[in-house]
Amino acid sequence: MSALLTVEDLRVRFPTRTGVFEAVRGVSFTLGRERLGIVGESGSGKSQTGRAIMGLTPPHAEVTAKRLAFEGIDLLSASPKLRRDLRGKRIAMILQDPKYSLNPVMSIGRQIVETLRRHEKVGRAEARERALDMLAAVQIRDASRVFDLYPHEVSGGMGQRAMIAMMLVAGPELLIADEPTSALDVTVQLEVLAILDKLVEERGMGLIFVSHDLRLVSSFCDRVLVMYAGRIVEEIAASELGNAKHPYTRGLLNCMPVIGADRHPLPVLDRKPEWAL
Amino acid sequence: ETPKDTLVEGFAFDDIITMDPGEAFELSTAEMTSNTYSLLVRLDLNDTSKVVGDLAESWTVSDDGLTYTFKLKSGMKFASGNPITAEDVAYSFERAVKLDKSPAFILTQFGLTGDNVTEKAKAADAETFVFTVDQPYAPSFVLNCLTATVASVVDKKLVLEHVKSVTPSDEYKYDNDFGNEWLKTGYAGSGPFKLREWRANEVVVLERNENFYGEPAKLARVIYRHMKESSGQRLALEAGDIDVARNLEPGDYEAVGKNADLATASAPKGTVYYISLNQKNETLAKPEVQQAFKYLVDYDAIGATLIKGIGEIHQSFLPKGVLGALNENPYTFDVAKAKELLAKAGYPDGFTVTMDVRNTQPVTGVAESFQQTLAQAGVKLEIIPGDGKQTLTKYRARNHDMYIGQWGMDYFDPHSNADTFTNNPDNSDEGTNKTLAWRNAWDVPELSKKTKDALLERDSAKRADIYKELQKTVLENSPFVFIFQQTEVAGLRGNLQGFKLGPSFDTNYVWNVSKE
Amino acid sequence: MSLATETRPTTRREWLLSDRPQSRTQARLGRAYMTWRRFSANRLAVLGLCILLALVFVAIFADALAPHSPVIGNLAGARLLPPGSEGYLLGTDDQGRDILSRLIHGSRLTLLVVLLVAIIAAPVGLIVGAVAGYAGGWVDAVLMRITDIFLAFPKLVLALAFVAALGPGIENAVIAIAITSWPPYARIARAETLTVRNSDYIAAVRLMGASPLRIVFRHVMPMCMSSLIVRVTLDMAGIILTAAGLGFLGLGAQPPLPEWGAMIASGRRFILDQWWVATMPGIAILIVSLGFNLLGDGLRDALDPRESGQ
Amino acid sequence: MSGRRRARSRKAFVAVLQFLVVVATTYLGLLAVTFFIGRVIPIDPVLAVLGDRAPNHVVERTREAMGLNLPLYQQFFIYCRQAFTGDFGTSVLTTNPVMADIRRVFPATMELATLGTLIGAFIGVPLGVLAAVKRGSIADQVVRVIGLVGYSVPIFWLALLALLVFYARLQWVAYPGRIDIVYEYSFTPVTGFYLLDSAWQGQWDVFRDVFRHIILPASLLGYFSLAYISRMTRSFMLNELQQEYIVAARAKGLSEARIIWTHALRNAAVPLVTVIALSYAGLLEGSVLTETVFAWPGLGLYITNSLQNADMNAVLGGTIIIGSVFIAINLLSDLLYRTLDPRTRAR
Amino acid sequence: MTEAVSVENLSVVFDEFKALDAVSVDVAKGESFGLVGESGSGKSTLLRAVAGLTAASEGTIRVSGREVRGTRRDKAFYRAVQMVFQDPYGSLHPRQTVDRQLMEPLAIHGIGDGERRILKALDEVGLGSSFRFRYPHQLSGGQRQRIAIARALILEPSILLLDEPTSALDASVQAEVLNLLEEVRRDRGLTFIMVSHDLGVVTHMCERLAVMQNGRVVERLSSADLVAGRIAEEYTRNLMVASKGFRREAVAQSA
Ligand SMILES: Nc1ncnc2c1ncn2[C@@H]1O[C@H](COP(=O)(O)OP(=O)(O)OP(=O)(O)O)[C@@H](O)[C@H]1O
Ligand SMILES: Nc1ncnc2c1ncn2[C@@H]1O[C@H](COP(=O)(O)OP(=O)(O)OP(=O)(O)O)[C@@H](O)[C@H]1O
Ligand SMILES: [Mg+2]
Ligand SMILES: [Mg+2]
Repeated sequence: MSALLTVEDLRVRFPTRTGVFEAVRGVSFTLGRERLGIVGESGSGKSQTGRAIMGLTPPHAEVTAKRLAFEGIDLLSASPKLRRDLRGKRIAMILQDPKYSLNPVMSIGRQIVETLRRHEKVGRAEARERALDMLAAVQIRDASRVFDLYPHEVSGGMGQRAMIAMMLVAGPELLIADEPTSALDVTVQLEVLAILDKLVEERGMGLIFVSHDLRLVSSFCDRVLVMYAGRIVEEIAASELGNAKHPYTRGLLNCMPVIGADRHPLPVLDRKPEWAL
Repeated sequence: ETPKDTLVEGFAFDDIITMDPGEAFELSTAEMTSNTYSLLVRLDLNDTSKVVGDLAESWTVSDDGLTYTFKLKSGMKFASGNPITAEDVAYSFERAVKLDKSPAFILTQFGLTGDNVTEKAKAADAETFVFTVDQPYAPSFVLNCLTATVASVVDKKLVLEHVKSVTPSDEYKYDNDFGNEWLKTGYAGSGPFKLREWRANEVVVLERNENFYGEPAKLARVIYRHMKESSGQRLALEAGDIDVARNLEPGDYEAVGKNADLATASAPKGTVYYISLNQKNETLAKPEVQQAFKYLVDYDAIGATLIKGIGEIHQSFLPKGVLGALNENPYTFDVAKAKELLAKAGYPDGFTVTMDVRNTQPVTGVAESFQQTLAQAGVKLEIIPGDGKQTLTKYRARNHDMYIGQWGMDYFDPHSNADTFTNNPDNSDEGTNKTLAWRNAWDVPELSKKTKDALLERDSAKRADIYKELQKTVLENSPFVFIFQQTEVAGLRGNLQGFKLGPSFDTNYVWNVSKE
Repeated sequence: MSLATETRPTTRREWLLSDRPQSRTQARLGRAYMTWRRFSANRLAVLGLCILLALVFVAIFADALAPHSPVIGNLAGARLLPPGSEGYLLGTDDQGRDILSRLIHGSRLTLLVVLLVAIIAAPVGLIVGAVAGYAGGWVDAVLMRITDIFLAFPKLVLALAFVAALGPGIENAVIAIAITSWPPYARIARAETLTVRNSDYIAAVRLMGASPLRIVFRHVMPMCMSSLIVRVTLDMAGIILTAAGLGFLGLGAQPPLPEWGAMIASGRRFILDQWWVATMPGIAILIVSLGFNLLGDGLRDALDPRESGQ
Repeated sequence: MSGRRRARSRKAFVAVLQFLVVVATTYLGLLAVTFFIGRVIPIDPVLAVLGDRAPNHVVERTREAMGLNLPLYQQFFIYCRQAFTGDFGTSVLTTNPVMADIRRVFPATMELATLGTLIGAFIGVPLGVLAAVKRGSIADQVVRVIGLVGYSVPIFWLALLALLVFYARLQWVAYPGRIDIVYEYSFTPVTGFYLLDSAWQGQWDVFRDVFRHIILPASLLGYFSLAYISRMTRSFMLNELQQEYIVAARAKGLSEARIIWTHALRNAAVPLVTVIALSYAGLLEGSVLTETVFAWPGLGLYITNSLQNADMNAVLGGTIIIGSVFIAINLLSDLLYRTLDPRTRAR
Repeated sequence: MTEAVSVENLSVVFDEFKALDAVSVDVAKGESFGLVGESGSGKSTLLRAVAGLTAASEGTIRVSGREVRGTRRDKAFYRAVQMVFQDPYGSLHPRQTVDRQLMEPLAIHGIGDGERRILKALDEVGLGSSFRFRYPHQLSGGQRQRIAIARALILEPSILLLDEPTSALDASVQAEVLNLLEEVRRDRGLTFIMVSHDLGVVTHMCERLAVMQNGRVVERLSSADLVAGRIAEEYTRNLMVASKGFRREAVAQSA
């Protein structure tokens, strides 16, 4: 399997008043046309990893890597123009929270069309057609109505799907989905996952699925990276999750209440300082 | 550059509230009225103790001194084209008296009332106007009063076309307004210029009256542009956007004088600036205090700085140029003397007192200077600044301690000032005659009587003497500290000819002005 | 899990910056210190603060600093001298008074005006706005109507009218300016209140059984404070200018008080030839209001809840 | 369905009613405050009618004729009745009906304020955007200082200096007033907005002259509002640029320019509209001081003048106009807010 | 048996939108009762109506047998009923130290002995006194939620309303908070009404639960029934399926 994305020793540093804070500390992995899950607790650097790949790290932060390549293009040395051209067209990212990630004063349709017209020379009418198709593809029933709605007029689930549509409309080869379902109801969550799943299956897209829900990731992805304090502490095939070695991974798996299991009190995670080393 | 046939003056005329000569009593209006309306007689600019005929060809005074008969020139027309007759004169008097607005007293003091005015001021024939007074006044007094703008002659026929009917009431017994409402902004005169338009605080436009009976005005148009700031006027004058700057302050006036492109004009005016002491205040009622204050004005410094060019030190109440004016300035700045007087009055350490000051120059500057010089004698002066109307309201209600003000003559006769400064027939709070003496609660029965007597002295020289005496008394002993007499100044473009300021506000004629 | 590579701080700093304060004082000081650090990192803001400290210093020691009397001049001998004349660094005015000395003494008036206005207007606005916003309903309607009326009223007219009614004098000018400047504060406070009013922490306090008054005063108002403080410091410049405007129109401080606006007003007559008479106080006002503005800007950044909430 | 529509129309009706109540109470409040001011200022209103030099008996007579001897509540009642019939009486200062005066002075102020705000907005907004985008850079500091100075300088002082430089020395602009005296009678304004009128009538020389007159005071007011507008723009833009949707826009590969001008500014425009509207309303109140310096026959000067003469009819008229403008601008900015921000739009 | 909380036919209307539609719920003393349902189904609204933070338009609410009306409650009520909110970042006053926030209820109810009680409360929720003078922004989400719980407990209430107390927290932290809640309930014999959208959490914590949808209670059942699949309503079953994670087959079926 040819690697779509190669990440080697990725680091993201934030200068702060109390010194330099390293949010991502040497993350390495490769990605083919598969579903890769990244899990970890809040603040473990999942989003920052995704953003570094996109080139969306805040300007004052510093991103370094031994190698950060997408289909042979070295992303770190690429010109800003080239990176802009890649973004949205070949690499796309679904942001964490649809409520804040959609421009509140632009209709959903316009935001989708905007992506399309940025990357392809298409006429207004055609762009609209394709945006409507995309909305339908993400299981939005009344696409032409939703097209003209504003973000505040749709539910969280619909907003998330609109976001997906916006990012997929230009047909990216790599999709980074940053907790695409955390804002959603359990029932809606599954629908969204199904859409992503279909894309990987049918289009051969590479997917990085970021989440803190280990159970969800394990049931959805092919491979899972477990992050802790900016590092990958364990990489494991999803099916092998039950045999995870790292105590952090095991702890995470363990501490969730399970329907039908009677565990009082719940086992809690006993964080060891050496994990962060 | 202003047009060749137009005179543009920068002029602060925010006091204008009406253009009706029977009603207007403001200084700025006086200039407009005197250029646009005719009078029976006008002040003789060559000798301001005399008058010359305007509409009147000649006049006679009966031996008993009660009847004045005016013979009008013939063939004169109003700007409207209507002929000017004695009927118009009589009507003008009638409407002024019946309207009874601010300036009406100038006529009614001769015994005219709404009931008798048609008898006492009437047309004997088309060219003869007869005016009967109630006492044998000095003819100079009567004639001087007739030079006031309230005696301007209006076009009866034209006015009657614009009268508005009103319901008579207790305050106003007549069934029409004698065209007052229309004349506030309208025009019905016969002067060298006609009033084309007045927009409050913006512009007054005069245009040449082609029907004028005398020598026609040289320029086709005169525009007064309201500009409040001296510096603004000067800038506009220097740039040539106005031809005349009328409200220059000393510094700007001096600078204009130095500019080769510009010229200046000046004339002493019948306005005196004074500080008055309310006699209701026991401290200020003491003669020594009053005198001490007269020693505590730094006349020389003020004369050389604050009012340089725009005023002249003058310590008596009759301005120079008026019959009987006293030209003595005995007081000088003398702290030691003042302290001595204060000690005698029982205030060796001074006292605290307030003064209401309107926030315009030069009074504020003078007040501040006075404040500093008073302090040298231990008197603490608190200045209460206020807008004009505000300080005046307080002054009129006799609620002040001290007041710094100016007094411009109501008409060009010594009685105008004598009456206000030395006549106080009833010092009660109600008062019958609220003169300045009354406002300062200065109760002086003898002086009041003397003032009255002067009116009936028909010999001008003797009359002048009485006024001199009055002035001396006031100079020595009165709650009035006279400081200076105003000099009106103007900055002119160099190409202006014939611009002259008169001795009073109703003699600033513009019809002789021309441009090169 | 945060891994900060950090140079070893001095102990006092460490104490102040401690994540785990041991006492109320330490917590409060720590917070103040953090704010101060954010503030002092902003050079312009520090400049603003320095200007104001200098102003306070000058005001306190005016008597010692001023070379001449601010009120007694030499009309005959030293009138309208240009800057740099002997003994008169900034020249003299039309009464022959030393402009520098007048500026120095005038700083007291300026301080007095801004402090009094801030003390009157800000709390009035804060209370009105917070009460209106929290109470809602007709209380809100009535209070905001009154606020709107005052907002809709031409400001300078209102101030002029009040000065006229109360009589001139610096105190009355202060009251007049305060009366015209509280409505915007009320609006800010109300807007802020509306955002916190439905928050969970206010609900929590309500659930404790706190009375509405207690909630407004102890819980809501502190939330409005920082935006209000910022706004007030920014408005200080405007207040000085309004006071100057009143002085310019001849109302405000009584002569011969060296109020800066009145100084400009009386100096403007000489602007063409003796430029310094009006320019010096103009520059003084400019510098001080610049100081307040810089301070306000700095405070805005320093008190920004987004940053302190990290 | 029809029930829904009825509910909606009832809601609209309530909204209109509420608006009317707001307007009415605001007017009543303005009326009461003005009346109150008229009674408390220690200026005898009779003096305004008669001038400074009126003799005593005339003053007394006039006082009675003006009803000033009536009890206060009666005076207030008469006053309200008059005002509510839309009759603000005549101004004693100008002898014109107050409404006629306002029709004259208000356009002067409005023209000045409009031009000032346009200048302020067209320069201030881009400056603010620039400062926000280049936060912390030299450009940011420069914009900040320009703004701060504009905010801190006494405007009348700056006006005098500007007059000195641009009129007296450089002769670039014209002074005083709104139009040169030469055109006083060759040009008849229709709306009172001289720029519009002269352009409409094709009198381009007049237009040039009017422009030369208005540009300096308008620039000064513009500078003043620029200071405020650029500063608010900066802070709104900073706020928007931190938002997550900006990251999303970047993720789509949009160019920075498009992100700034279409996405961020479009959102910042929502609160900015209110800021600009309020600053406009502030200028419309009439900048008395600027009007004084430039001899500009505007509303601010008119009201101040009237107030100082206790010409309360005129003060009331002016106040009501300003109140109306305030209400109108508030309403307008509300509407604009609504069109700009779909969140506040009813579905 | 007197119910700790009894709600009958409760309706809450916001601008013509029925957030609660004739909901009836009875919670016995000492019981732990769960409310589940999708977002917007009215779970929080129900709790807020009981607490008096939202006015009910119809129906009755009884707390410990006494009826309460409107949004007014007496002091006794506040001492008996307390609430923990969903968002740990929004439920603490950002400008007050932990100390002050814990002090506030004591001050309001005029309870002395603040020092000791605060230390005890902090101790109870597993935070040392070193946290006492911190500001909320100096705390992690889990710590904040503990403080919120400490604040609710400091008045020693008998009924605790829990509005998704862990949904904003990490799974690992969630476990700690849930353990803490269980512990205090056991120690003090509290009555819980707990809202969650996570069936796992609810079955773990509660004996009985109600499933809500669109402002109505669609089903009431015990945790045991749920676990055993004794479910009557289709909607509840969907919830149940969804909470078991992603299953390609399941999705394929439903699609
Ligand atoms: N702009 C920034 N400046 C400083 N630190 C930052 C910044 N953005 C993020 N961080 C820090 O980087 C770390 C990693 O953040 P990241 O957003 O990747 O976490 P995450 O794993 O996505 O967590 P979550 O599940 O809460 O989204 C966090 O500790 C965060 O505080
Ligand atoms: N103050 C309010 N005004 C108007 N509508 C409201 C208000 N509060 C809640 N609602 C609406 O009532 C409905 C129920 O809200 P509620 O917060 O009770 O839901 P929930 O079940 O707690 O959802 P979540 O799981 O998202 O917290 C929602 O549709 C919500 O939009
Ligand atoms: Mg994240
Ligand atoms: Mg909820």
